[in-house]
Amino acid sequence: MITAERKPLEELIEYIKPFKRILLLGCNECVTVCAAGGRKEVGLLASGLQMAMLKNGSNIEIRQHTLERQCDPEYVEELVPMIDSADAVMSMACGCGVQQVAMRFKDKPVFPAVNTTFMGASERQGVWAERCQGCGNCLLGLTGGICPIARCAKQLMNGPCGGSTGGKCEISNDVDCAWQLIWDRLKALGLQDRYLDIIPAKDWRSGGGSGPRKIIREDLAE
Amino acid sequence: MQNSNTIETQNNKVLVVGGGLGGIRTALDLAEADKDVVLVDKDFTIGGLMTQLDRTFPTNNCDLCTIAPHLSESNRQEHIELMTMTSVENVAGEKGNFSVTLKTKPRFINLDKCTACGECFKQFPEFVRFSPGLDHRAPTCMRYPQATPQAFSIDLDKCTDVKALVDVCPAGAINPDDMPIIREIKCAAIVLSPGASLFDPTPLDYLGYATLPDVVTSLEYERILSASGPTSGKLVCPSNGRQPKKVAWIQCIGSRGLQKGAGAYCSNACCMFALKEAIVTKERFQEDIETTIFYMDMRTFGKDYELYLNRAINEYGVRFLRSRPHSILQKDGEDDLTMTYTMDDSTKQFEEKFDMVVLSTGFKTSDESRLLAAKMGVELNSDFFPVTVGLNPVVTSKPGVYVAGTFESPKDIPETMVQASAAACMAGADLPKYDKKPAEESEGVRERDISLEEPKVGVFICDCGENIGGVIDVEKLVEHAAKLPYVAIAKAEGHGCSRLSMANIRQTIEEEQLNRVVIGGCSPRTHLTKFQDLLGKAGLNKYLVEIANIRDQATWVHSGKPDEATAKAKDLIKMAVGSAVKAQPLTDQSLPMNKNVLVVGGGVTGMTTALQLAEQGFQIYLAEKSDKLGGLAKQLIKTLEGDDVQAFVGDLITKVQNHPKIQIFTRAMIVDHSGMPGMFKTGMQSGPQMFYRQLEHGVTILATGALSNRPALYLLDQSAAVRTQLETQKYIHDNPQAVKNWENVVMIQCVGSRTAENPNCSRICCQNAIKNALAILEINPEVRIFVLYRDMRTYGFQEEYYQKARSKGVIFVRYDVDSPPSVKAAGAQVDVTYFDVILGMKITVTADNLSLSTGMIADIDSTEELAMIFKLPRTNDGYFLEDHVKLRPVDMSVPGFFVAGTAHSPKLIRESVTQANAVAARAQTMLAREIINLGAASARVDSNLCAACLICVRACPFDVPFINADGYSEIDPAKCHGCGVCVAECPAKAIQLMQFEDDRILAQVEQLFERINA
Amino acid sequence: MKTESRLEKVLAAGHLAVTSECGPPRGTNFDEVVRKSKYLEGIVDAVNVTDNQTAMVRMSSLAASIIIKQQGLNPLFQVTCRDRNRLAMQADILGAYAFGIDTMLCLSGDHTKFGDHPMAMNVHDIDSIQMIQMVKDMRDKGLFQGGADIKGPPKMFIGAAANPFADPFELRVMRLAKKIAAGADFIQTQCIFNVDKFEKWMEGVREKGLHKKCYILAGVTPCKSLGAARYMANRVPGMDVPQEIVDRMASVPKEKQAEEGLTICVETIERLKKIEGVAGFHIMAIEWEEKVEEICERAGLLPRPQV
Amino acid sequence: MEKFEPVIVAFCCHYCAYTAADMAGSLRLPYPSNIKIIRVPCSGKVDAQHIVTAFEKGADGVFVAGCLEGDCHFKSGNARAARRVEFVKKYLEEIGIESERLEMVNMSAGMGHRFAQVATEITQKIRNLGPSPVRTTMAQ
Repeated sequence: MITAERKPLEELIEYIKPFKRILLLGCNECVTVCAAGGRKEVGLLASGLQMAMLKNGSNIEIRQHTLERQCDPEYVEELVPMIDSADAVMSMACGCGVQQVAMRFKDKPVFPAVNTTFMGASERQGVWAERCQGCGNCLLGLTGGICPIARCAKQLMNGPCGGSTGGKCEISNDVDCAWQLIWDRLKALGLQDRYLDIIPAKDWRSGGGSGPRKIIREDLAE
Repeated sequence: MQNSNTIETQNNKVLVVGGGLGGIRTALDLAEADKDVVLVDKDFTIGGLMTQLDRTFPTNNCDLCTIAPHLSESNRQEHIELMTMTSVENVAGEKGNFSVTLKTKPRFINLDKCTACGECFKQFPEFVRFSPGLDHRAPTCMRYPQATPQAFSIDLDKCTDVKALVDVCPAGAINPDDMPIIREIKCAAIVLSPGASLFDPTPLDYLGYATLPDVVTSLEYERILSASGPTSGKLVCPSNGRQPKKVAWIQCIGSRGLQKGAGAYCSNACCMFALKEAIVTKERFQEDIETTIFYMDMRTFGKDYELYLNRAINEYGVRFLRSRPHSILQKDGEDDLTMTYTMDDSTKQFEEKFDMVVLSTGFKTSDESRLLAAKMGVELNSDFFPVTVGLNPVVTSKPGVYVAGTFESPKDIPETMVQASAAACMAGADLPKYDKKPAEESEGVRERDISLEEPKVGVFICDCGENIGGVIDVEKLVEHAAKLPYVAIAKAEGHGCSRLSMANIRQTIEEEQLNRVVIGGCSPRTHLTKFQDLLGKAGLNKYLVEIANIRDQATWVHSGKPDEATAKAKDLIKMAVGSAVKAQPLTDQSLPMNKNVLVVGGGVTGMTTALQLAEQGFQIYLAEKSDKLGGLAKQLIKTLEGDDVQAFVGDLITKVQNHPKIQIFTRAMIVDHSGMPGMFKTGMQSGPQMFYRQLEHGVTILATGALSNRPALYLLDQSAAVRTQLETQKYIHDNPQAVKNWENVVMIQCVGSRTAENPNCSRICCQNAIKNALAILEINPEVRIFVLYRDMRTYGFQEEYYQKARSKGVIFVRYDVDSPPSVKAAGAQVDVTYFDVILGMKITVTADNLSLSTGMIADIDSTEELAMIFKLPRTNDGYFLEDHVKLRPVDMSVPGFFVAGTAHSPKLIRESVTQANAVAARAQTMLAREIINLGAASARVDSNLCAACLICVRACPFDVPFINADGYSEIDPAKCHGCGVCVAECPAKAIQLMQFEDDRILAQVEQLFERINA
Repeated sequence: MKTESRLEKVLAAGHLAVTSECGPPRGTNFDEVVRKSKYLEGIVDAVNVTDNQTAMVRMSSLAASIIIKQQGLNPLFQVTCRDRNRLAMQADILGAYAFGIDTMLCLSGDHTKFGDHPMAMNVHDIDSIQMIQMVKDMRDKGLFQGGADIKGPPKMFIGAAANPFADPFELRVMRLAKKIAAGADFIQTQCIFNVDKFEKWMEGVREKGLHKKCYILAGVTPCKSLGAARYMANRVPGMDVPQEIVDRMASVPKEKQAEEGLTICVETIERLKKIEGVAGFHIMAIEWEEKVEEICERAGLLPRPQV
Repeated sequence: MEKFEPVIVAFCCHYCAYTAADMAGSLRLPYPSNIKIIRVPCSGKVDAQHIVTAFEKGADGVFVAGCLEGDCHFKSGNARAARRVEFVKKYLEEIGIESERLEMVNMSAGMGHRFAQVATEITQKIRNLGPSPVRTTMAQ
């Protein structure tokens, strides 16, 4: 899932200062699941902005709406009837959602209300951790199902650096050493010798190294 | 009610004497099982002793909140006729057909009219009693706010000016001509639970209770801690009002035959009582206070009670002194008290100073209840407690008369509740079978469909006499209310809850075709149901009413400031209207009741329950894991009291096997489970071929028992001379000759119990040791028996057998958990070496027999598997965990599940039998219904909004929500407890809690601030 | 001989090699580099020139290496994966070799978190092992990693780092094997204070015969003060400073601590000499270059052999 | 401007806090009339949105009252409520509303005195803080 966090209120206020009527959008997918931009957060932010703006002496009008999935044009179409009554749009969806809306309504300023952070998994209620960087060429098969690209601070593909201590990464005790995890897994699976193969330098084209990526399924694409 | 002697003819009811917690439980269980009850209590209100407690062990919960629902519940039950200030005059007749003469003292107040407004009490406190009856040292105008009945009583003898008194009542409820009422009722069975009184330490001058104000009884200390007590919860020394720095508890006051006039028995609850008081005290004052408990044996034998003791020691630093206090006195010129005492391991006398000393006074039967027993023809034992028959502690020598609670024997609340239910079961069985009256809904009015109507609100404002009317101008309030949006009509309604007003309101609703109702009055907690019923009768969905609590929240608390009170009352009504407008009709969740019962476990407990319920005509499936019935009891020969267990079990098995309504499955294994309370489906494999079949049943009873523990300690299974108590018993029975030749016998207590691995007490072992010791002495009076113990936990009447064993020369030696005895093989014998605290040296005994009190452990494997299949909670040591330790000791948290016997915790047979009967009674409260009403306050998911994020699944305290096959969160209304946590956490706002929908809550907020924004 | 590197010659001739390091200045001062390098002239076989060490911006290791080369010493050109992608690395290597720099060390590099630009991006286009492979192919196959021919391939004597003290310990020998398989000619280890643990690691190394496949230079560091010892013990990730070393530093008065530090260092070298497979020493006297000579003197590593 | 009287919303759980309020009533314990109670089944039901909306509409103070710690009738609702209150406090600061205007309190059903005391203390505190910035600007 894509995870995100709400931007600080001040930043958001700066965005919308010039406007009177705001359309505040949520998305019922990832940002709902990571409690960053679902219906509930939209409601909270609307109240927050309302009050904060009031303190700045301006009384704005905020309309709330949450789309099923903001990164699909069909859903974005839902906004057509309400878009004209707004001077600006603020979206709590991930970057994709924000852009989708911006692309659809060329004459409307569209602002992000969240910082899209990473592709993560939820460790437990209220805790999400980075697990994938979408490098486009998955190594997990070689690394015991644990990704050194997303989870090693140095993206080392051939083993732990000298900073690995007590299973933790040198950058912080809260971060597990990905390679410790990988090694433990490999041992558990009896695949220790996997480690000896040198993983060659990565071809980053698949990882965005050669510009924006695209997937086309001929059979589906029109 | 006028003062004529009304003669009753029907005998299809049960008389319950005593309105304490036990009596209420008995009455509720019977009533919920559609049986009629007359509940009499000599006091002005029901509730008994528990209403005087501050908090209760082991949960340290506040009792007011736990008991209150029960009380009002008992008031509502149409099956219960409540008679307070009433006592039994005379009893005639036999089981199935008693006639009892009851005498009700005049209250001088008409219960139908009194609204407990308190006017009379304000004017004439000296002779108006509002639920009084507290001990002399803890006077307070109110015993507890939820008193039932909510009414005053008057001591007319003290009254000087009757006229003035009568005039003061706005409701005209005072009736000076009220007379005693003599009434004769017929009933089929009688349950006695008048409770017991507490030992009075006044005569024991060396304790100084009579002379020293800072020496108090544990109940008085409780009152001092209690928020509704005389000091409103401030802990102070009665003498000087200062907060004590050092408090001491002295155990066994009036118990174990220690003092003049003390009972020979152990009072059972005092140890936990003192522990609780010490812990609560520590919780509140931590380092500022020192707590010490002077005791002989800490008797924490109840379920998880040992953990409570360990917490007191390790977490709260309560100090424990195994000692015998000698005297308490106050030296001249000193405020504090000086206690002298001796420790059990030395003869030296110690002195120590305390600010307060609490006497843990035990239970004692009151003269009244002895009198009652005499009237009933119930035989009493030497301690003046009823003699109970065979292995069933609620059955007295008089057929048709049953006992429960502390009247039967000293006990704590959970055991009282269990016995109360058991008594309900026995008494209910004596009732003649009669056709059930038609269910309520048939007489209820058909509900009006308001789905297409604009909200049309009627506001009815009570003046509640002076309570509201005396502070604010109700008419002004009515005017204001009339102007509110959607309000069609607003009226003043005097005493809204009086019969008259209720009729008016109903009429207005019908005439004006109102579709929402707002009551401006008192607390919804006490009155919502009342008005909901009213709406039902008026043809409106009962959830369309809202109450503005303008009495408790405005006039009562702002009486000094009428303007503010008025302004606030206006706001509250505005908020209530706002909420009412958004209210939608709701239907209570209900299911058809399947009346079959699945009993898991074919031991004494399971069989007893099965038999009771089968007798009531329900189909029973009895599933036993092993290939035969009987369980652990098959290995027992006699009880401590000398009952023949084998005969008992054998008889039980025959009865069960021959009962047409009981279907037995042996070698049964539960494999799957689904459905909801009242309509379960459980899959089971049974028989040699493990044949699978699915059973449909409405109730599940867990009586899976426990295992006898067998730790590899002290050469058990290595030396022939070492046996468990269970084996010892059998050995004595089978080889009396061998026993005759024994010279030394040693018994070690707490083997495999109260240890790090198994922290709890096994409860049964101490009396087992005594039982076997006495049996051995019967055969061989010469033998020397050493019992090595940590605490002798012979609670209740067992204490007397303990004393007997001592007097017969059994040597009891205490050992410390850190220096346990050691055992070495010595040929056919064993050498047992222990450290004698008193002699201060190691001693070795060469024993012909070493009996290990190994106690019980949970049948972890079965309980774990069943807990998984049925989704039930367990304790850490693997016993099933009941829903509420105190108030629902045999109900599981999942409705429709009950637990009894040693599957609940270690127990003696009689205790298991009691629980078995209790469960039968609890089960009948469900089985009696045709449908199961689950109420309406449950969370509902809008699948169109749900993002299946799992947050509700993780947030629910009861693991109810799950993501269903369609990929949306689903919440089973039958399982939902209605707390609304999931609603508050749902990031998609996809969940709403019925009755507390967000738009209703927000409407209240918006209404409140309307004025400001306008 | 794979290269012209003096370090390789010394090692090949079976002498105990000595390297030390010289951190480039955090500024443009040419003379500073010269000054520092002078301390090491004739004392060591190669001078490690660090690459933005501990992620603090310094004069580029390439430039500093060139300066040192011009002083007649043999720079050991360090390159980390942190700051450059593979293009930049290969470009620098070509440049270095053009200036006659023929010895290098391939490192992952400390994380930017520890330096003065924590906000900077960590490049890590490739990791240290992949870099070794890359440099080896440049040298032996004469190919850029992209596959194109190099006109005049750089003949680099390839070094790598190893930390016997980091976790998981059992991986440490295997990781070394991996580096050797990738093409490492010599290894410089993390500073050794815990000789027992190092010895344990070397056992593993010998079992796999790795000490025969490449030269292992044992890293040592003189503690300047008790504070320094404590700092390394507690703050530096992957460092293993036993308590007794710290205690020993603490046992002497402040003014004598530096002296004690040197003594410990020399004793360590003496112990390490006895360990089979140790081909030399890498003396890291951070900001204390002037003492390297004394250490070598006392450890009997002088004079340096002529090769 | 006449003397400022704050409006304070009290979300009270049915089993404890609301009962305690009733008890304050039956014991006739006076407390400021500024307190307006909204009954909820459990303090865990109180949504961050409810609290924020109360301030948005003009509340000068809000408190959420649940059972004593460990005594929640729904196991852990009061603990969740406490965490949520902390979360909203931070948000209020962001918005520019003093977080002291929001409190979480615990009490048992028996504690009529405590309810009255809490109500009085909080009201006094809010009086000292003055009207909520939202309300003042709304007034203009």
